[in-house]
Amino acid sequence: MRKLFLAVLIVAVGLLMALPAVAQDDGLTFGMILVGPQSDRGWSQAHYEGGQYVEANLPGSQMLVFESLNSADAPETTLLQVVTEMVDQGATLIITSSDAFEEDTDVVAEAFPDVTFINASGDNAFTGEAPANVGNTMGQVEWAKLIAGCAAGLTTETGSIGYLGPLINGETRRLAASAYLGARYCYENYKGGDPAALTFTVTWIGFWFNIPGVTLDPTAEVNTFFDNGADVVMSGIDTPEVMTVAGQRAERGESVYGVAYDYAAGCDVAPGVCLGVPYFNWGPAYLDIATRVNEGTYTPEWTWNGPDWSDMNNPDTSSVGFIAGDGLSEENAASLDEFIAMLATFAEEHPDADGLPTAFGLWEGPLALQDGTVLAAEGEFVKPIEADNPLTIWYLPQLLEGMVGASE
Amino acid sequence: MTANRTTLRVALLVAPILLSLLITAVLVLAVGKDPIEVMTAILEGAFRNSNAIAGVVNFWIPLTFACLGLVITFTAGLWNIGVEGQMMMGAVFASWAARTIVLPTPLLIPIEIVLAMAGGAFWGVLVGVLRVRLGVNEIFGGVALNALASVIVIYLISGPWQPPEGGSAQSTPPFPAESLLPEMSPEFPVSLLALVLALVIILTVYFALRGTRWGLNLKATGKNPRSALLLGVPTTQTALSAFIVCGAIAGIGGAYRVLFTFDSLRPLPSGGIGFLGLLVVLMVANHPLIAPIVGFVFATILAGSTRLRVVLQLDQSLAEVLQGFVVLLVLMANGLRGRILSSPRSSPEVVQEQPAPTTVTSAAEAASHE
Amino acid sequence: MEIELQHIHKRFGRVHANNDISMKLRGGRIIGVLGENGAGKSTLMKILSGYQPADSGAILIDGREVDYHGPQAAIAVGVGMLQQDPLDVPAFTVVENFLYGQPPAMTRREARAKLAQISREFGFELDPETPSARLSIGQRQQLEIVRLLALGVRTLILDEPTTGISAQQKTILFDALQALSREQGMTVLLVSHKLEDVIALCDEVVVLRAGRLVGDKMMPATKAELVQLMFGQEIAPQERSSGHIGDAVLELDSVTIQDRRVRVESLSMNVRAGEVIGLAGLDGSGQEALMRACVGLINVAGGRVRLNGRDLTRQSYRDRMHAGLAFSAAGRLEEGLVAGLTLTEHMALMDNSRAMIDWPAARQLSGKQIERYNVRGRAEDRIETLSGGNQQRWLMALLPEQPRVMILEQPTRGLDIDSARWVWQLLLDRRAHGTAIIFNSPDLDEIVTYSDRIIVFFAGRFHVIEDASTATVDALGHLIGGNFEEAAR
Amino acid sequence: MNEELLNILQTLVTSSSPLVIAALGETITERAGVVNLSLDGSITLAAAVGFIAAVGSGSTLIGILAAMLTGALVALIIVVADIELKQDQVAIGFVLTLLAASLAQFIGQSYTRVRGPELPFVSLTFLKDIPFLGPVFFTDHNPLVYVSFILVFATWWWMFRTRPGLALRAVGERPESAFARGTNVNRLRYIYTLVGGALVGLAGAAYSLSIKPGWTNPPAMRGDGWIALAIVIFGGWHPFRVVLGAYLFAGLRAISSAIQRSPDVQIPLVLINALPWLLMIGTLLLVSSGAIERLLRALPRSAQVWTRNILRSDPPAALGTRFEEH
Repeated sequence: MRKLFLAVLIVAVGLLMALPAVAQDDGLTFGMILVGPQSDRGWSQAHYEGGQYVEANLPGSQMLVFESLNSADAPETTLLQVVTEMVDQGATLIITSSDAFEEDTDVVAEAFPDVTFINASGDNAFTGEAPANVGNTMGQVEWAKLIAGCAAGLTTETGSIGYLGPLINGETRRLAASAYLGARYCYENYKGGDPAALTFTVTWIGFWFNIPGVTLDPTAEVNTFFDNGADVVMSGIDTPEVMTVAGQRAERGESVYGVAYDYAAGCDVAPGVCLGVPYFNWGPAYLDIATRVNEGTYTPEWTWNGPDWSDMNNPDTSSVGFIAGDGLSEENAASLDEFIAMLATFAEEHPDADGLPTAFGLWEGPLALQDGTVLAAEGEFVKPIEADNPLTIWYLPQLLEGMVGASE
Repeated sequence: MTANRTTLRVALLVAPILLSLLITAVLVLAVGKDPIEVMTAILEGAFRNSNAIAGVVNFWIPLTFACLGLVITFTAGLWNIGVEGQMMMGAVFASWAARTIVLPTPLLIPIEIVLAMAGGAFWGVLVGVLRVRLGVNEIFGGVALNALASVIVIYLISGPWQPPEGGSAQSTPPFPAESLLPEMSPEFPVSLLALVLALVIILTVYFALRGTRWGLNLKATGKNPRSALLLGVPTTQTALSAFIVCGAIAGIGGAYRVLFTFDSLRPLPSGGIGFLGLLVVLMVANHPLIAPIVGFVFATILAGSTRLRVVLQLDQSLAEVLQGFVVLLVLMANGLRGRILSSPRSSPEVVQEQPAPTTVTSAAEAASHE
Repeated sequence: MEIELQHIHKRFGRVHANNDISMKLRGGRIIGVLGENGAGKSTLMKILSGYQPADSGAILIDGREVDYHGPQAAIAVGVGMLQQDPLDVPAFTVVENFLYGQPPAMTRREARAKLAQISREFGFELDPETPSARLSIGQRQQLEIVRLLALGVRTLILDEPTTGISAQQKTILFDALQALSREQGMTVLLVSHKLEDVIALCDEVVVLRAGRLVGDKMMPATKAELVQLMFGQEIAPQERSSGHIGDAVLELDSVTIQDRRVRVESLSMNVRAGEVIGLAGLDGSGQEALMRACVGLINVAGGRVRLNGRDLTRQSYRDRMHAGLAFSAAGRLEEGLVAGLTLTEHMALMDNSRAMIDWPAARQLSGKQIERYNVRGRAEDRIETLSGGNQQRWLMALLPEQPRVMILEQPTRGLDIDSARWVWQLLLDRRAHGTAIIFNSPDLDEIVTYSDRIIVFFAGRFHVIEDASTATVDALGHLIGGNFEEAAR
Repeated sequence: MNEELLNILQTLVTSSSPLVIAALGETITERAGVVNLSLDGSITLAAAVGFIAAVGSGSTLIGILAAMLTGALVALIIVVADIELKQDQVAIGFVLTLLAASLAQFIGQSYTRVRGPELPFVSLTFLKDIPFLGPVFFTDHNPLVYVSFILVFATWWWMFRTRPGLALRAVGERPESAFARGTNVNRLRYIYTLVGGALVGLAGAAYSLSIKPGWTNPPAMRGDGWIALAIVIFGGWHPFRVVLGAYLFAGLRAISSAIQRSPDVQIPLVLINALPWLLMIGTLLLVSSGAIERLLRALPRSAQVWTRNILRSDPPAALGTRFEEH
C-alpha cells in the first residue's frame, strides 16, 4: 500500500522535472545573503536596500536574495548550498552580509574561484586569511555611535544609560565603547554632569537578534534596564526591540528614550521617544564594488568607509550616518549639532591615509581597558587598526574602564 | 466488496497527499506565486545534477539515523522528542574528538563515531532516567534536554571552542581535514562510509526488532509495561536501553552533520532533522523499512527548498508546512479508514498498527516498580 | 411500577448475549436475576437501565413503550442501576457525587440536607466532605443508592452488590432493600450468582442461561432447585480439598508494609509446601499489599521475606521469580497479558535464555500448550481477541510449571463456573506436587472451599484462621467487616 | 516600598500574563480529559494570525478574536482526530506543534517588523491606589492582563463552585460516571477543548499585540508553549496553583537574568539560557510522584500529610483516554 504512495510521488517528481528551467538575463547577477529577514528594520534590511541601490544604479544588474540564514530560521541550510544555488542562477558576485558568515565565506569561496565574494564587516582580506577572491567592506559607524552616545548623554536625567549589545566580539565592543565615549563627553561638557557618576551598563543578549532559547530576550532586557532606573537605552542589536519597549513605556507616561541602530528608518518604530539612529548606508560601497566586478576591474580588498562630513546623510556619498530623532529636545539638538561639527573638524584634521582611518574622535588618552590595561596615554590617540596589534579600536579586546558589563 | 475496499484504501492513501499539496498550492497562490514554479524549484533544487542529488542524500543520511533510533523508542512506547538533543550531543562528542585527537583518518573516524554514539546515548539516558526513575515525562524531559544541548553547543562555539579571532557564536574553526569523513567524489559529495552505515543500521534495527529477545521486550514494554514487568521483562532497563540505543544511533546522525556537512560545530547542528524524523516515523506507523523511504521524500523537499528561497523568494517554512500537512492528513486519513472499515457492517479485521505512544501524563507509569 | 421486556436481542460480535428475552416484572417486589457469568444478565440489566441500547425488542413501563438513550433517560422514567463498581467520581466528595446529576435547581445546601435525610432513613453513614476515593465499596454503593433514590427512581437494579462488602454492610444493604420494596413499593432487581443472597432476600427469581431466559420461580426455593435452573443440571458441590503439607518454603518474618492506602504491621507467617492460603478482606485491606510485597512489587518497610531460607527482602521481582515464586495479578489485560502480542509472542517472552528468538520453537511450544490447556484460540492470535476464560488459561500456561510458591490475585475473576473449576483443578495439581499457593478472592465461598489456612484482613489488621475447615462464609463475612474480637470469643 | 522592586514586579505581572492565560486554557482542556500538546505551535500561529488581522483591520479587538479563533481551530483538529478518528492526541498534538509554527512563519513572512496596532495601557481607578498591590497589579497593564486575573477566578469558580464545573471535572476524571448522569461526555470534551484552545489563542494575541508586539522571525514566544504545558502539571490542574506556577516561573526567569547583570557573578552568558529549562525539569521533578514520596519520607509523619496535599499533582484520571458510550 505504501509502495503505491511512493510510486505516485515518483511519477509526480518525474513529470515536474520535465518542465523547462528559468531563463537567464544579461548583466551582473549578484547574490545577497542576509543573516536576518530582509525586512528586519535593522542590519539585514540596510544591506537589502544597499543591494536595491545597486540594482537601481547599475543597469542590467539583478539581485538574488537569501534571507534569514541562521541557525534558528534555517538550521538545515548551509552557506555552501545557498551559494551553489545562486551561482547556478548566474551570480558572479556574492555578498555575505554578516560576520557570522566570515569563516564560511572563505571556505566556500575556495570552491568557486571565479566568483567574487564580499564579506561585510569582516577583516580576513585585511589579515590575509581570505582566499584571493574574497573582499571585505565596512562602514566607520564608530563616528555615528559617538554621536548617538552624545545624544543619550545629553538626554539622561537619571545619569543611567543602558546599552543592549548583541554577542561579544571586537566589533561590538568598539561600538559600545564609542557610544560610551560620546555619552561621557556630552554628559560632562554640555550637561555639566560628573562623568564618574554616569552609569553606562552593557547587557549582551548573545546574538545579533532574538533567538528564543538561545539569546536572552531583548524585550525583557530592555524592560529590566528601565525598571532598574535607566532612562535612555541604546540599541546595539539588529532589531528594534529597544524602540518598541521605549515607545510602550512612554505611552504609560514614563519619560524614557531609546536610541536605534543599523537602519536609517530605525526611529519610525517609536518616533516620539527616539533620540536618533546611527546607521549604515551600504549602497555606495556596494555599487562601487558591483560596478568594478561587472567591468572585471575589482581586486578584492578591505575597505572601511567613513561618512561624508559635508552631508552625513547623503545616500549617494556617505557610508554611515546619523539621523536625530523627535525625542531630542531643541536645546540638546543644538548641542548635538555643535558636537557633530567638532567631530567633522577633527576628521578633517586627521584625514585617511592609504585608505585607512588614522584616528577617531574622542578615542584619545588617557583611556584604559576594564582590567586597567592602558590603551592610550594622555595626548595619544588609539590606533584605528594595525595588523597584529590587539590594542586598536578595530580589535578592541575589552570594554573601557568606566563601563559596566561583561567584556568576554 | 473487496474491490471497493481496495479503492477506498488507495483513495485514503492518496487523498491526504493530494490535499496537502492542494493546501500548499493555495498558500502559494495567496502570496502571489505560481505553485507549479514552486514544485519545479523544489525538484530542480533536489535533482538537477549529481551534486544536487548528493544534497538530498546528505539530508537523508542523518534523517535515517534519527528515524531508526526513533523506531526503537516508539516500539518501547516512548515519545523521544529529545532526539534533537541526542543528535546535538553526538555532534558535540564527535567535534571534541575531531578537534582534540590527532590520528590518521582511518583510525580517527571510528573513534569519532563511537564517541558520537556515546554522546547521543548519554543524552538519551538522561531523558530515560528522568522518565523511568524520577517520573518526569519524556516529552518534557526531551524538550528541556534539547534546549540544554543547544545551549551547550552555543557555549562551546562562543566560549572554549571559539575561533582564535573571537567568536561570532556562529561556528568553531573548521576541523582538521584528517578528522572529516571523505567524500565519494567531487561530483557526488556524499560519504560512502556513512551511507553504508545507514543501510547497516536499517537492517540491524529491522532484525533486532523482529528476531531478538530485546526487540520483543521493547514491544511488550511499549504495549503494556505493567504486564511486561509481571511477565518477567526488565521494563526499566528495557526503556532505558531504548533511549540509549536511540540516542547512540541519532548521535551518528549528529556526527555526520559536523564531520561532513559543516566540517565544524554549528549552533543547532541537528538542524531540526530529529523533529522531521519524528514526523516520518509517526507517518509510517513505526515501520523500520518504510521510514527511510518516506524519509527520502522528505529529504528531497528539504534539499529542494533552498532553491525555493533563492529563486522565488518563498520562505523555507513552506516546505515545512507541506511536510506537516502530509503527516497530519495521513494520520487523519488512517483514522478515517479505521472508522469506515470497522463500521458495524464490515468484519473487525482492521486494527490500526499505531506506534503505541503513551499519553502525556502516564509519566511514571512505565516500569516505576521494580 | 410494572416493567415488561419484549423480545430483547443483543449481540456482541459473534456472541448472542441476549437472545429473545421477554419478561414481566411486577412492582413492590425483590426479584433475583440469576445466571452464571456470561449468561447475559448484566447485559440485560444495562439495556433496561439505558446503559446500552438493545439491537431489537421493546421495553414497556406501566404498559407504555419507552425508548430511551442513556441512563439519565432511564432514571427519568424511574429505572436506576447500581453497577458492580459503583459509578461515582473518585475525586469528588460525597456531596459532590450526590449533587452531580440532580436537577439543576438543587443547591449544595439542599443536596447536603437531602443526602443526610435519606442516609439516616437507611442507617447509612456517609460523611459529605469525604472524597469517595476514600470510601469502601459498601459505602460507595450506599452513596449510589441514596443518589438514585433522590432522583426518584422507582425500580432499582443492583449488579452483584454483595461482592467485596462485609457482612455488616450486607445486612444494612439488605435491610434497606427490603424497606424499599415492602414499605415504599419499589421494584428491586438483584443480579447475583450467589444463591444464599437470593434465597435470603428475593420474592421471585428469573434465570438466564447462555443469553436466554430459561425460567422463573416464586420464592422460596431451595438451593438445589436454583442450581438446577441455572445450569440445567445438578452440580456437585466442590469438595474441600486437602493435600500433603510439607515444610515451610516461604517465611515472612515480622513484615511491615506501607502502601498508599494501608499499613500492615509486623506480620509473621510460614507458608508450607503444598499449602493453600486464602486471603480474605475488603478491597485494599492489606491482602493485595501482602501478596505484592511477597513478590517484590511493593517494598517492605520492615521485616524479612525468605524463600527456602534465602533472604529475598531486597531482591527485585525478577530475581524472586527466578528464585521460585510465581505471581499473577487480578486484571489480566492490565497486569499480566500484553494486548497486541500474539500467544506465541507471549510464549517467547517467557524464555529469556537466549538473545535471539527461536520462533519455530516458540510456535511449537505454543501449539502444545494451547492443546494442553484447552485454549480456544490459535498461536498467531492476539491475546485480546480471546475470551476472558481463555486468557486466564493462557496466563496459567505461561506460569512456570512447578514454582515453589504461587501468589495469585483473584485467580477466577470474571470466569464462569466451569472455567473457575478448571483453573482450580490445575492449581490443585501443582499443589499436589508441592507448590504452595497464596490467593485472595472477594468470593468468600472460594476462600472457604480451597484454603487450608485463611488470613482475614481489615484496614491493615489481620486475623489468622489456622484451620480453614472451621470457617464459614458467614463468619468470614463478619471478620472482613473488622469484628476480630467477636470472632476470637 | 522600593520603587525599582515595584517596577520589576509590575513588569513581571505583565510579561507573564500570556503564560497565565495559556496555562489556564490548557488546564481547562486537560480537566476535560484532552491533552492539547500543540501549545508551542498554536500560541505562535495565533500570535501571527492575531497580528495580521489587527494590522488588516486596524482593530486590536478583531486581532484578539482572530487569534482566539485560530487557537480554537487547532484545538478542534485535535479533538476531532481523537474522538471521531481515534488518533492519538499526543501524536496529532505534536504534529500540530510543528505545523502551526511553520504555518505562522509562512504567513507572517510579509508582516515581519511591520508596525501594527497595540493594546492600550489601562490603570484601574481605586484599585491602583492600594499600597503594593495597586502599582503591581492594577497600574499600566494592557487589558488582557486584567482578563488573566478574571480568568483565574472565573476558572476556579466554574470548576469548583458550579454544576457545569462538576460535569467538566467528571468528564476528565471518570467519563463513565459522567455518562451515567446524563452528561454528553464527548460534547463537553469538544466544548472545553475549544474553549481551552481559544484561551491559548488569546495568549498568542497578548504576545503579538502587546507583550512582544508585532511579528518577527524567529517568533519571540517560541518555547513558552512548552513552559505553559509544564506549568499545568506543576499547578496540579488547579487554577490557583497554575497562576502561582506561572508567576513563580517568570520570577525565577527574571532573577536568572539579574544574575547576569551582577558584576560579581561570572557565569558565561549563554549558560543563563539553560536556566528556564533546568527550572522546568526541576519543577516537574518536584511534583512527580516518585520524587515527592522520597522527599516526604524525610519529613516527620505529621508534616507528610499536608505537604503531600500541597505538592500532590494527580492528573485527571481519564486524561488522554478515549470515551465510547457502548
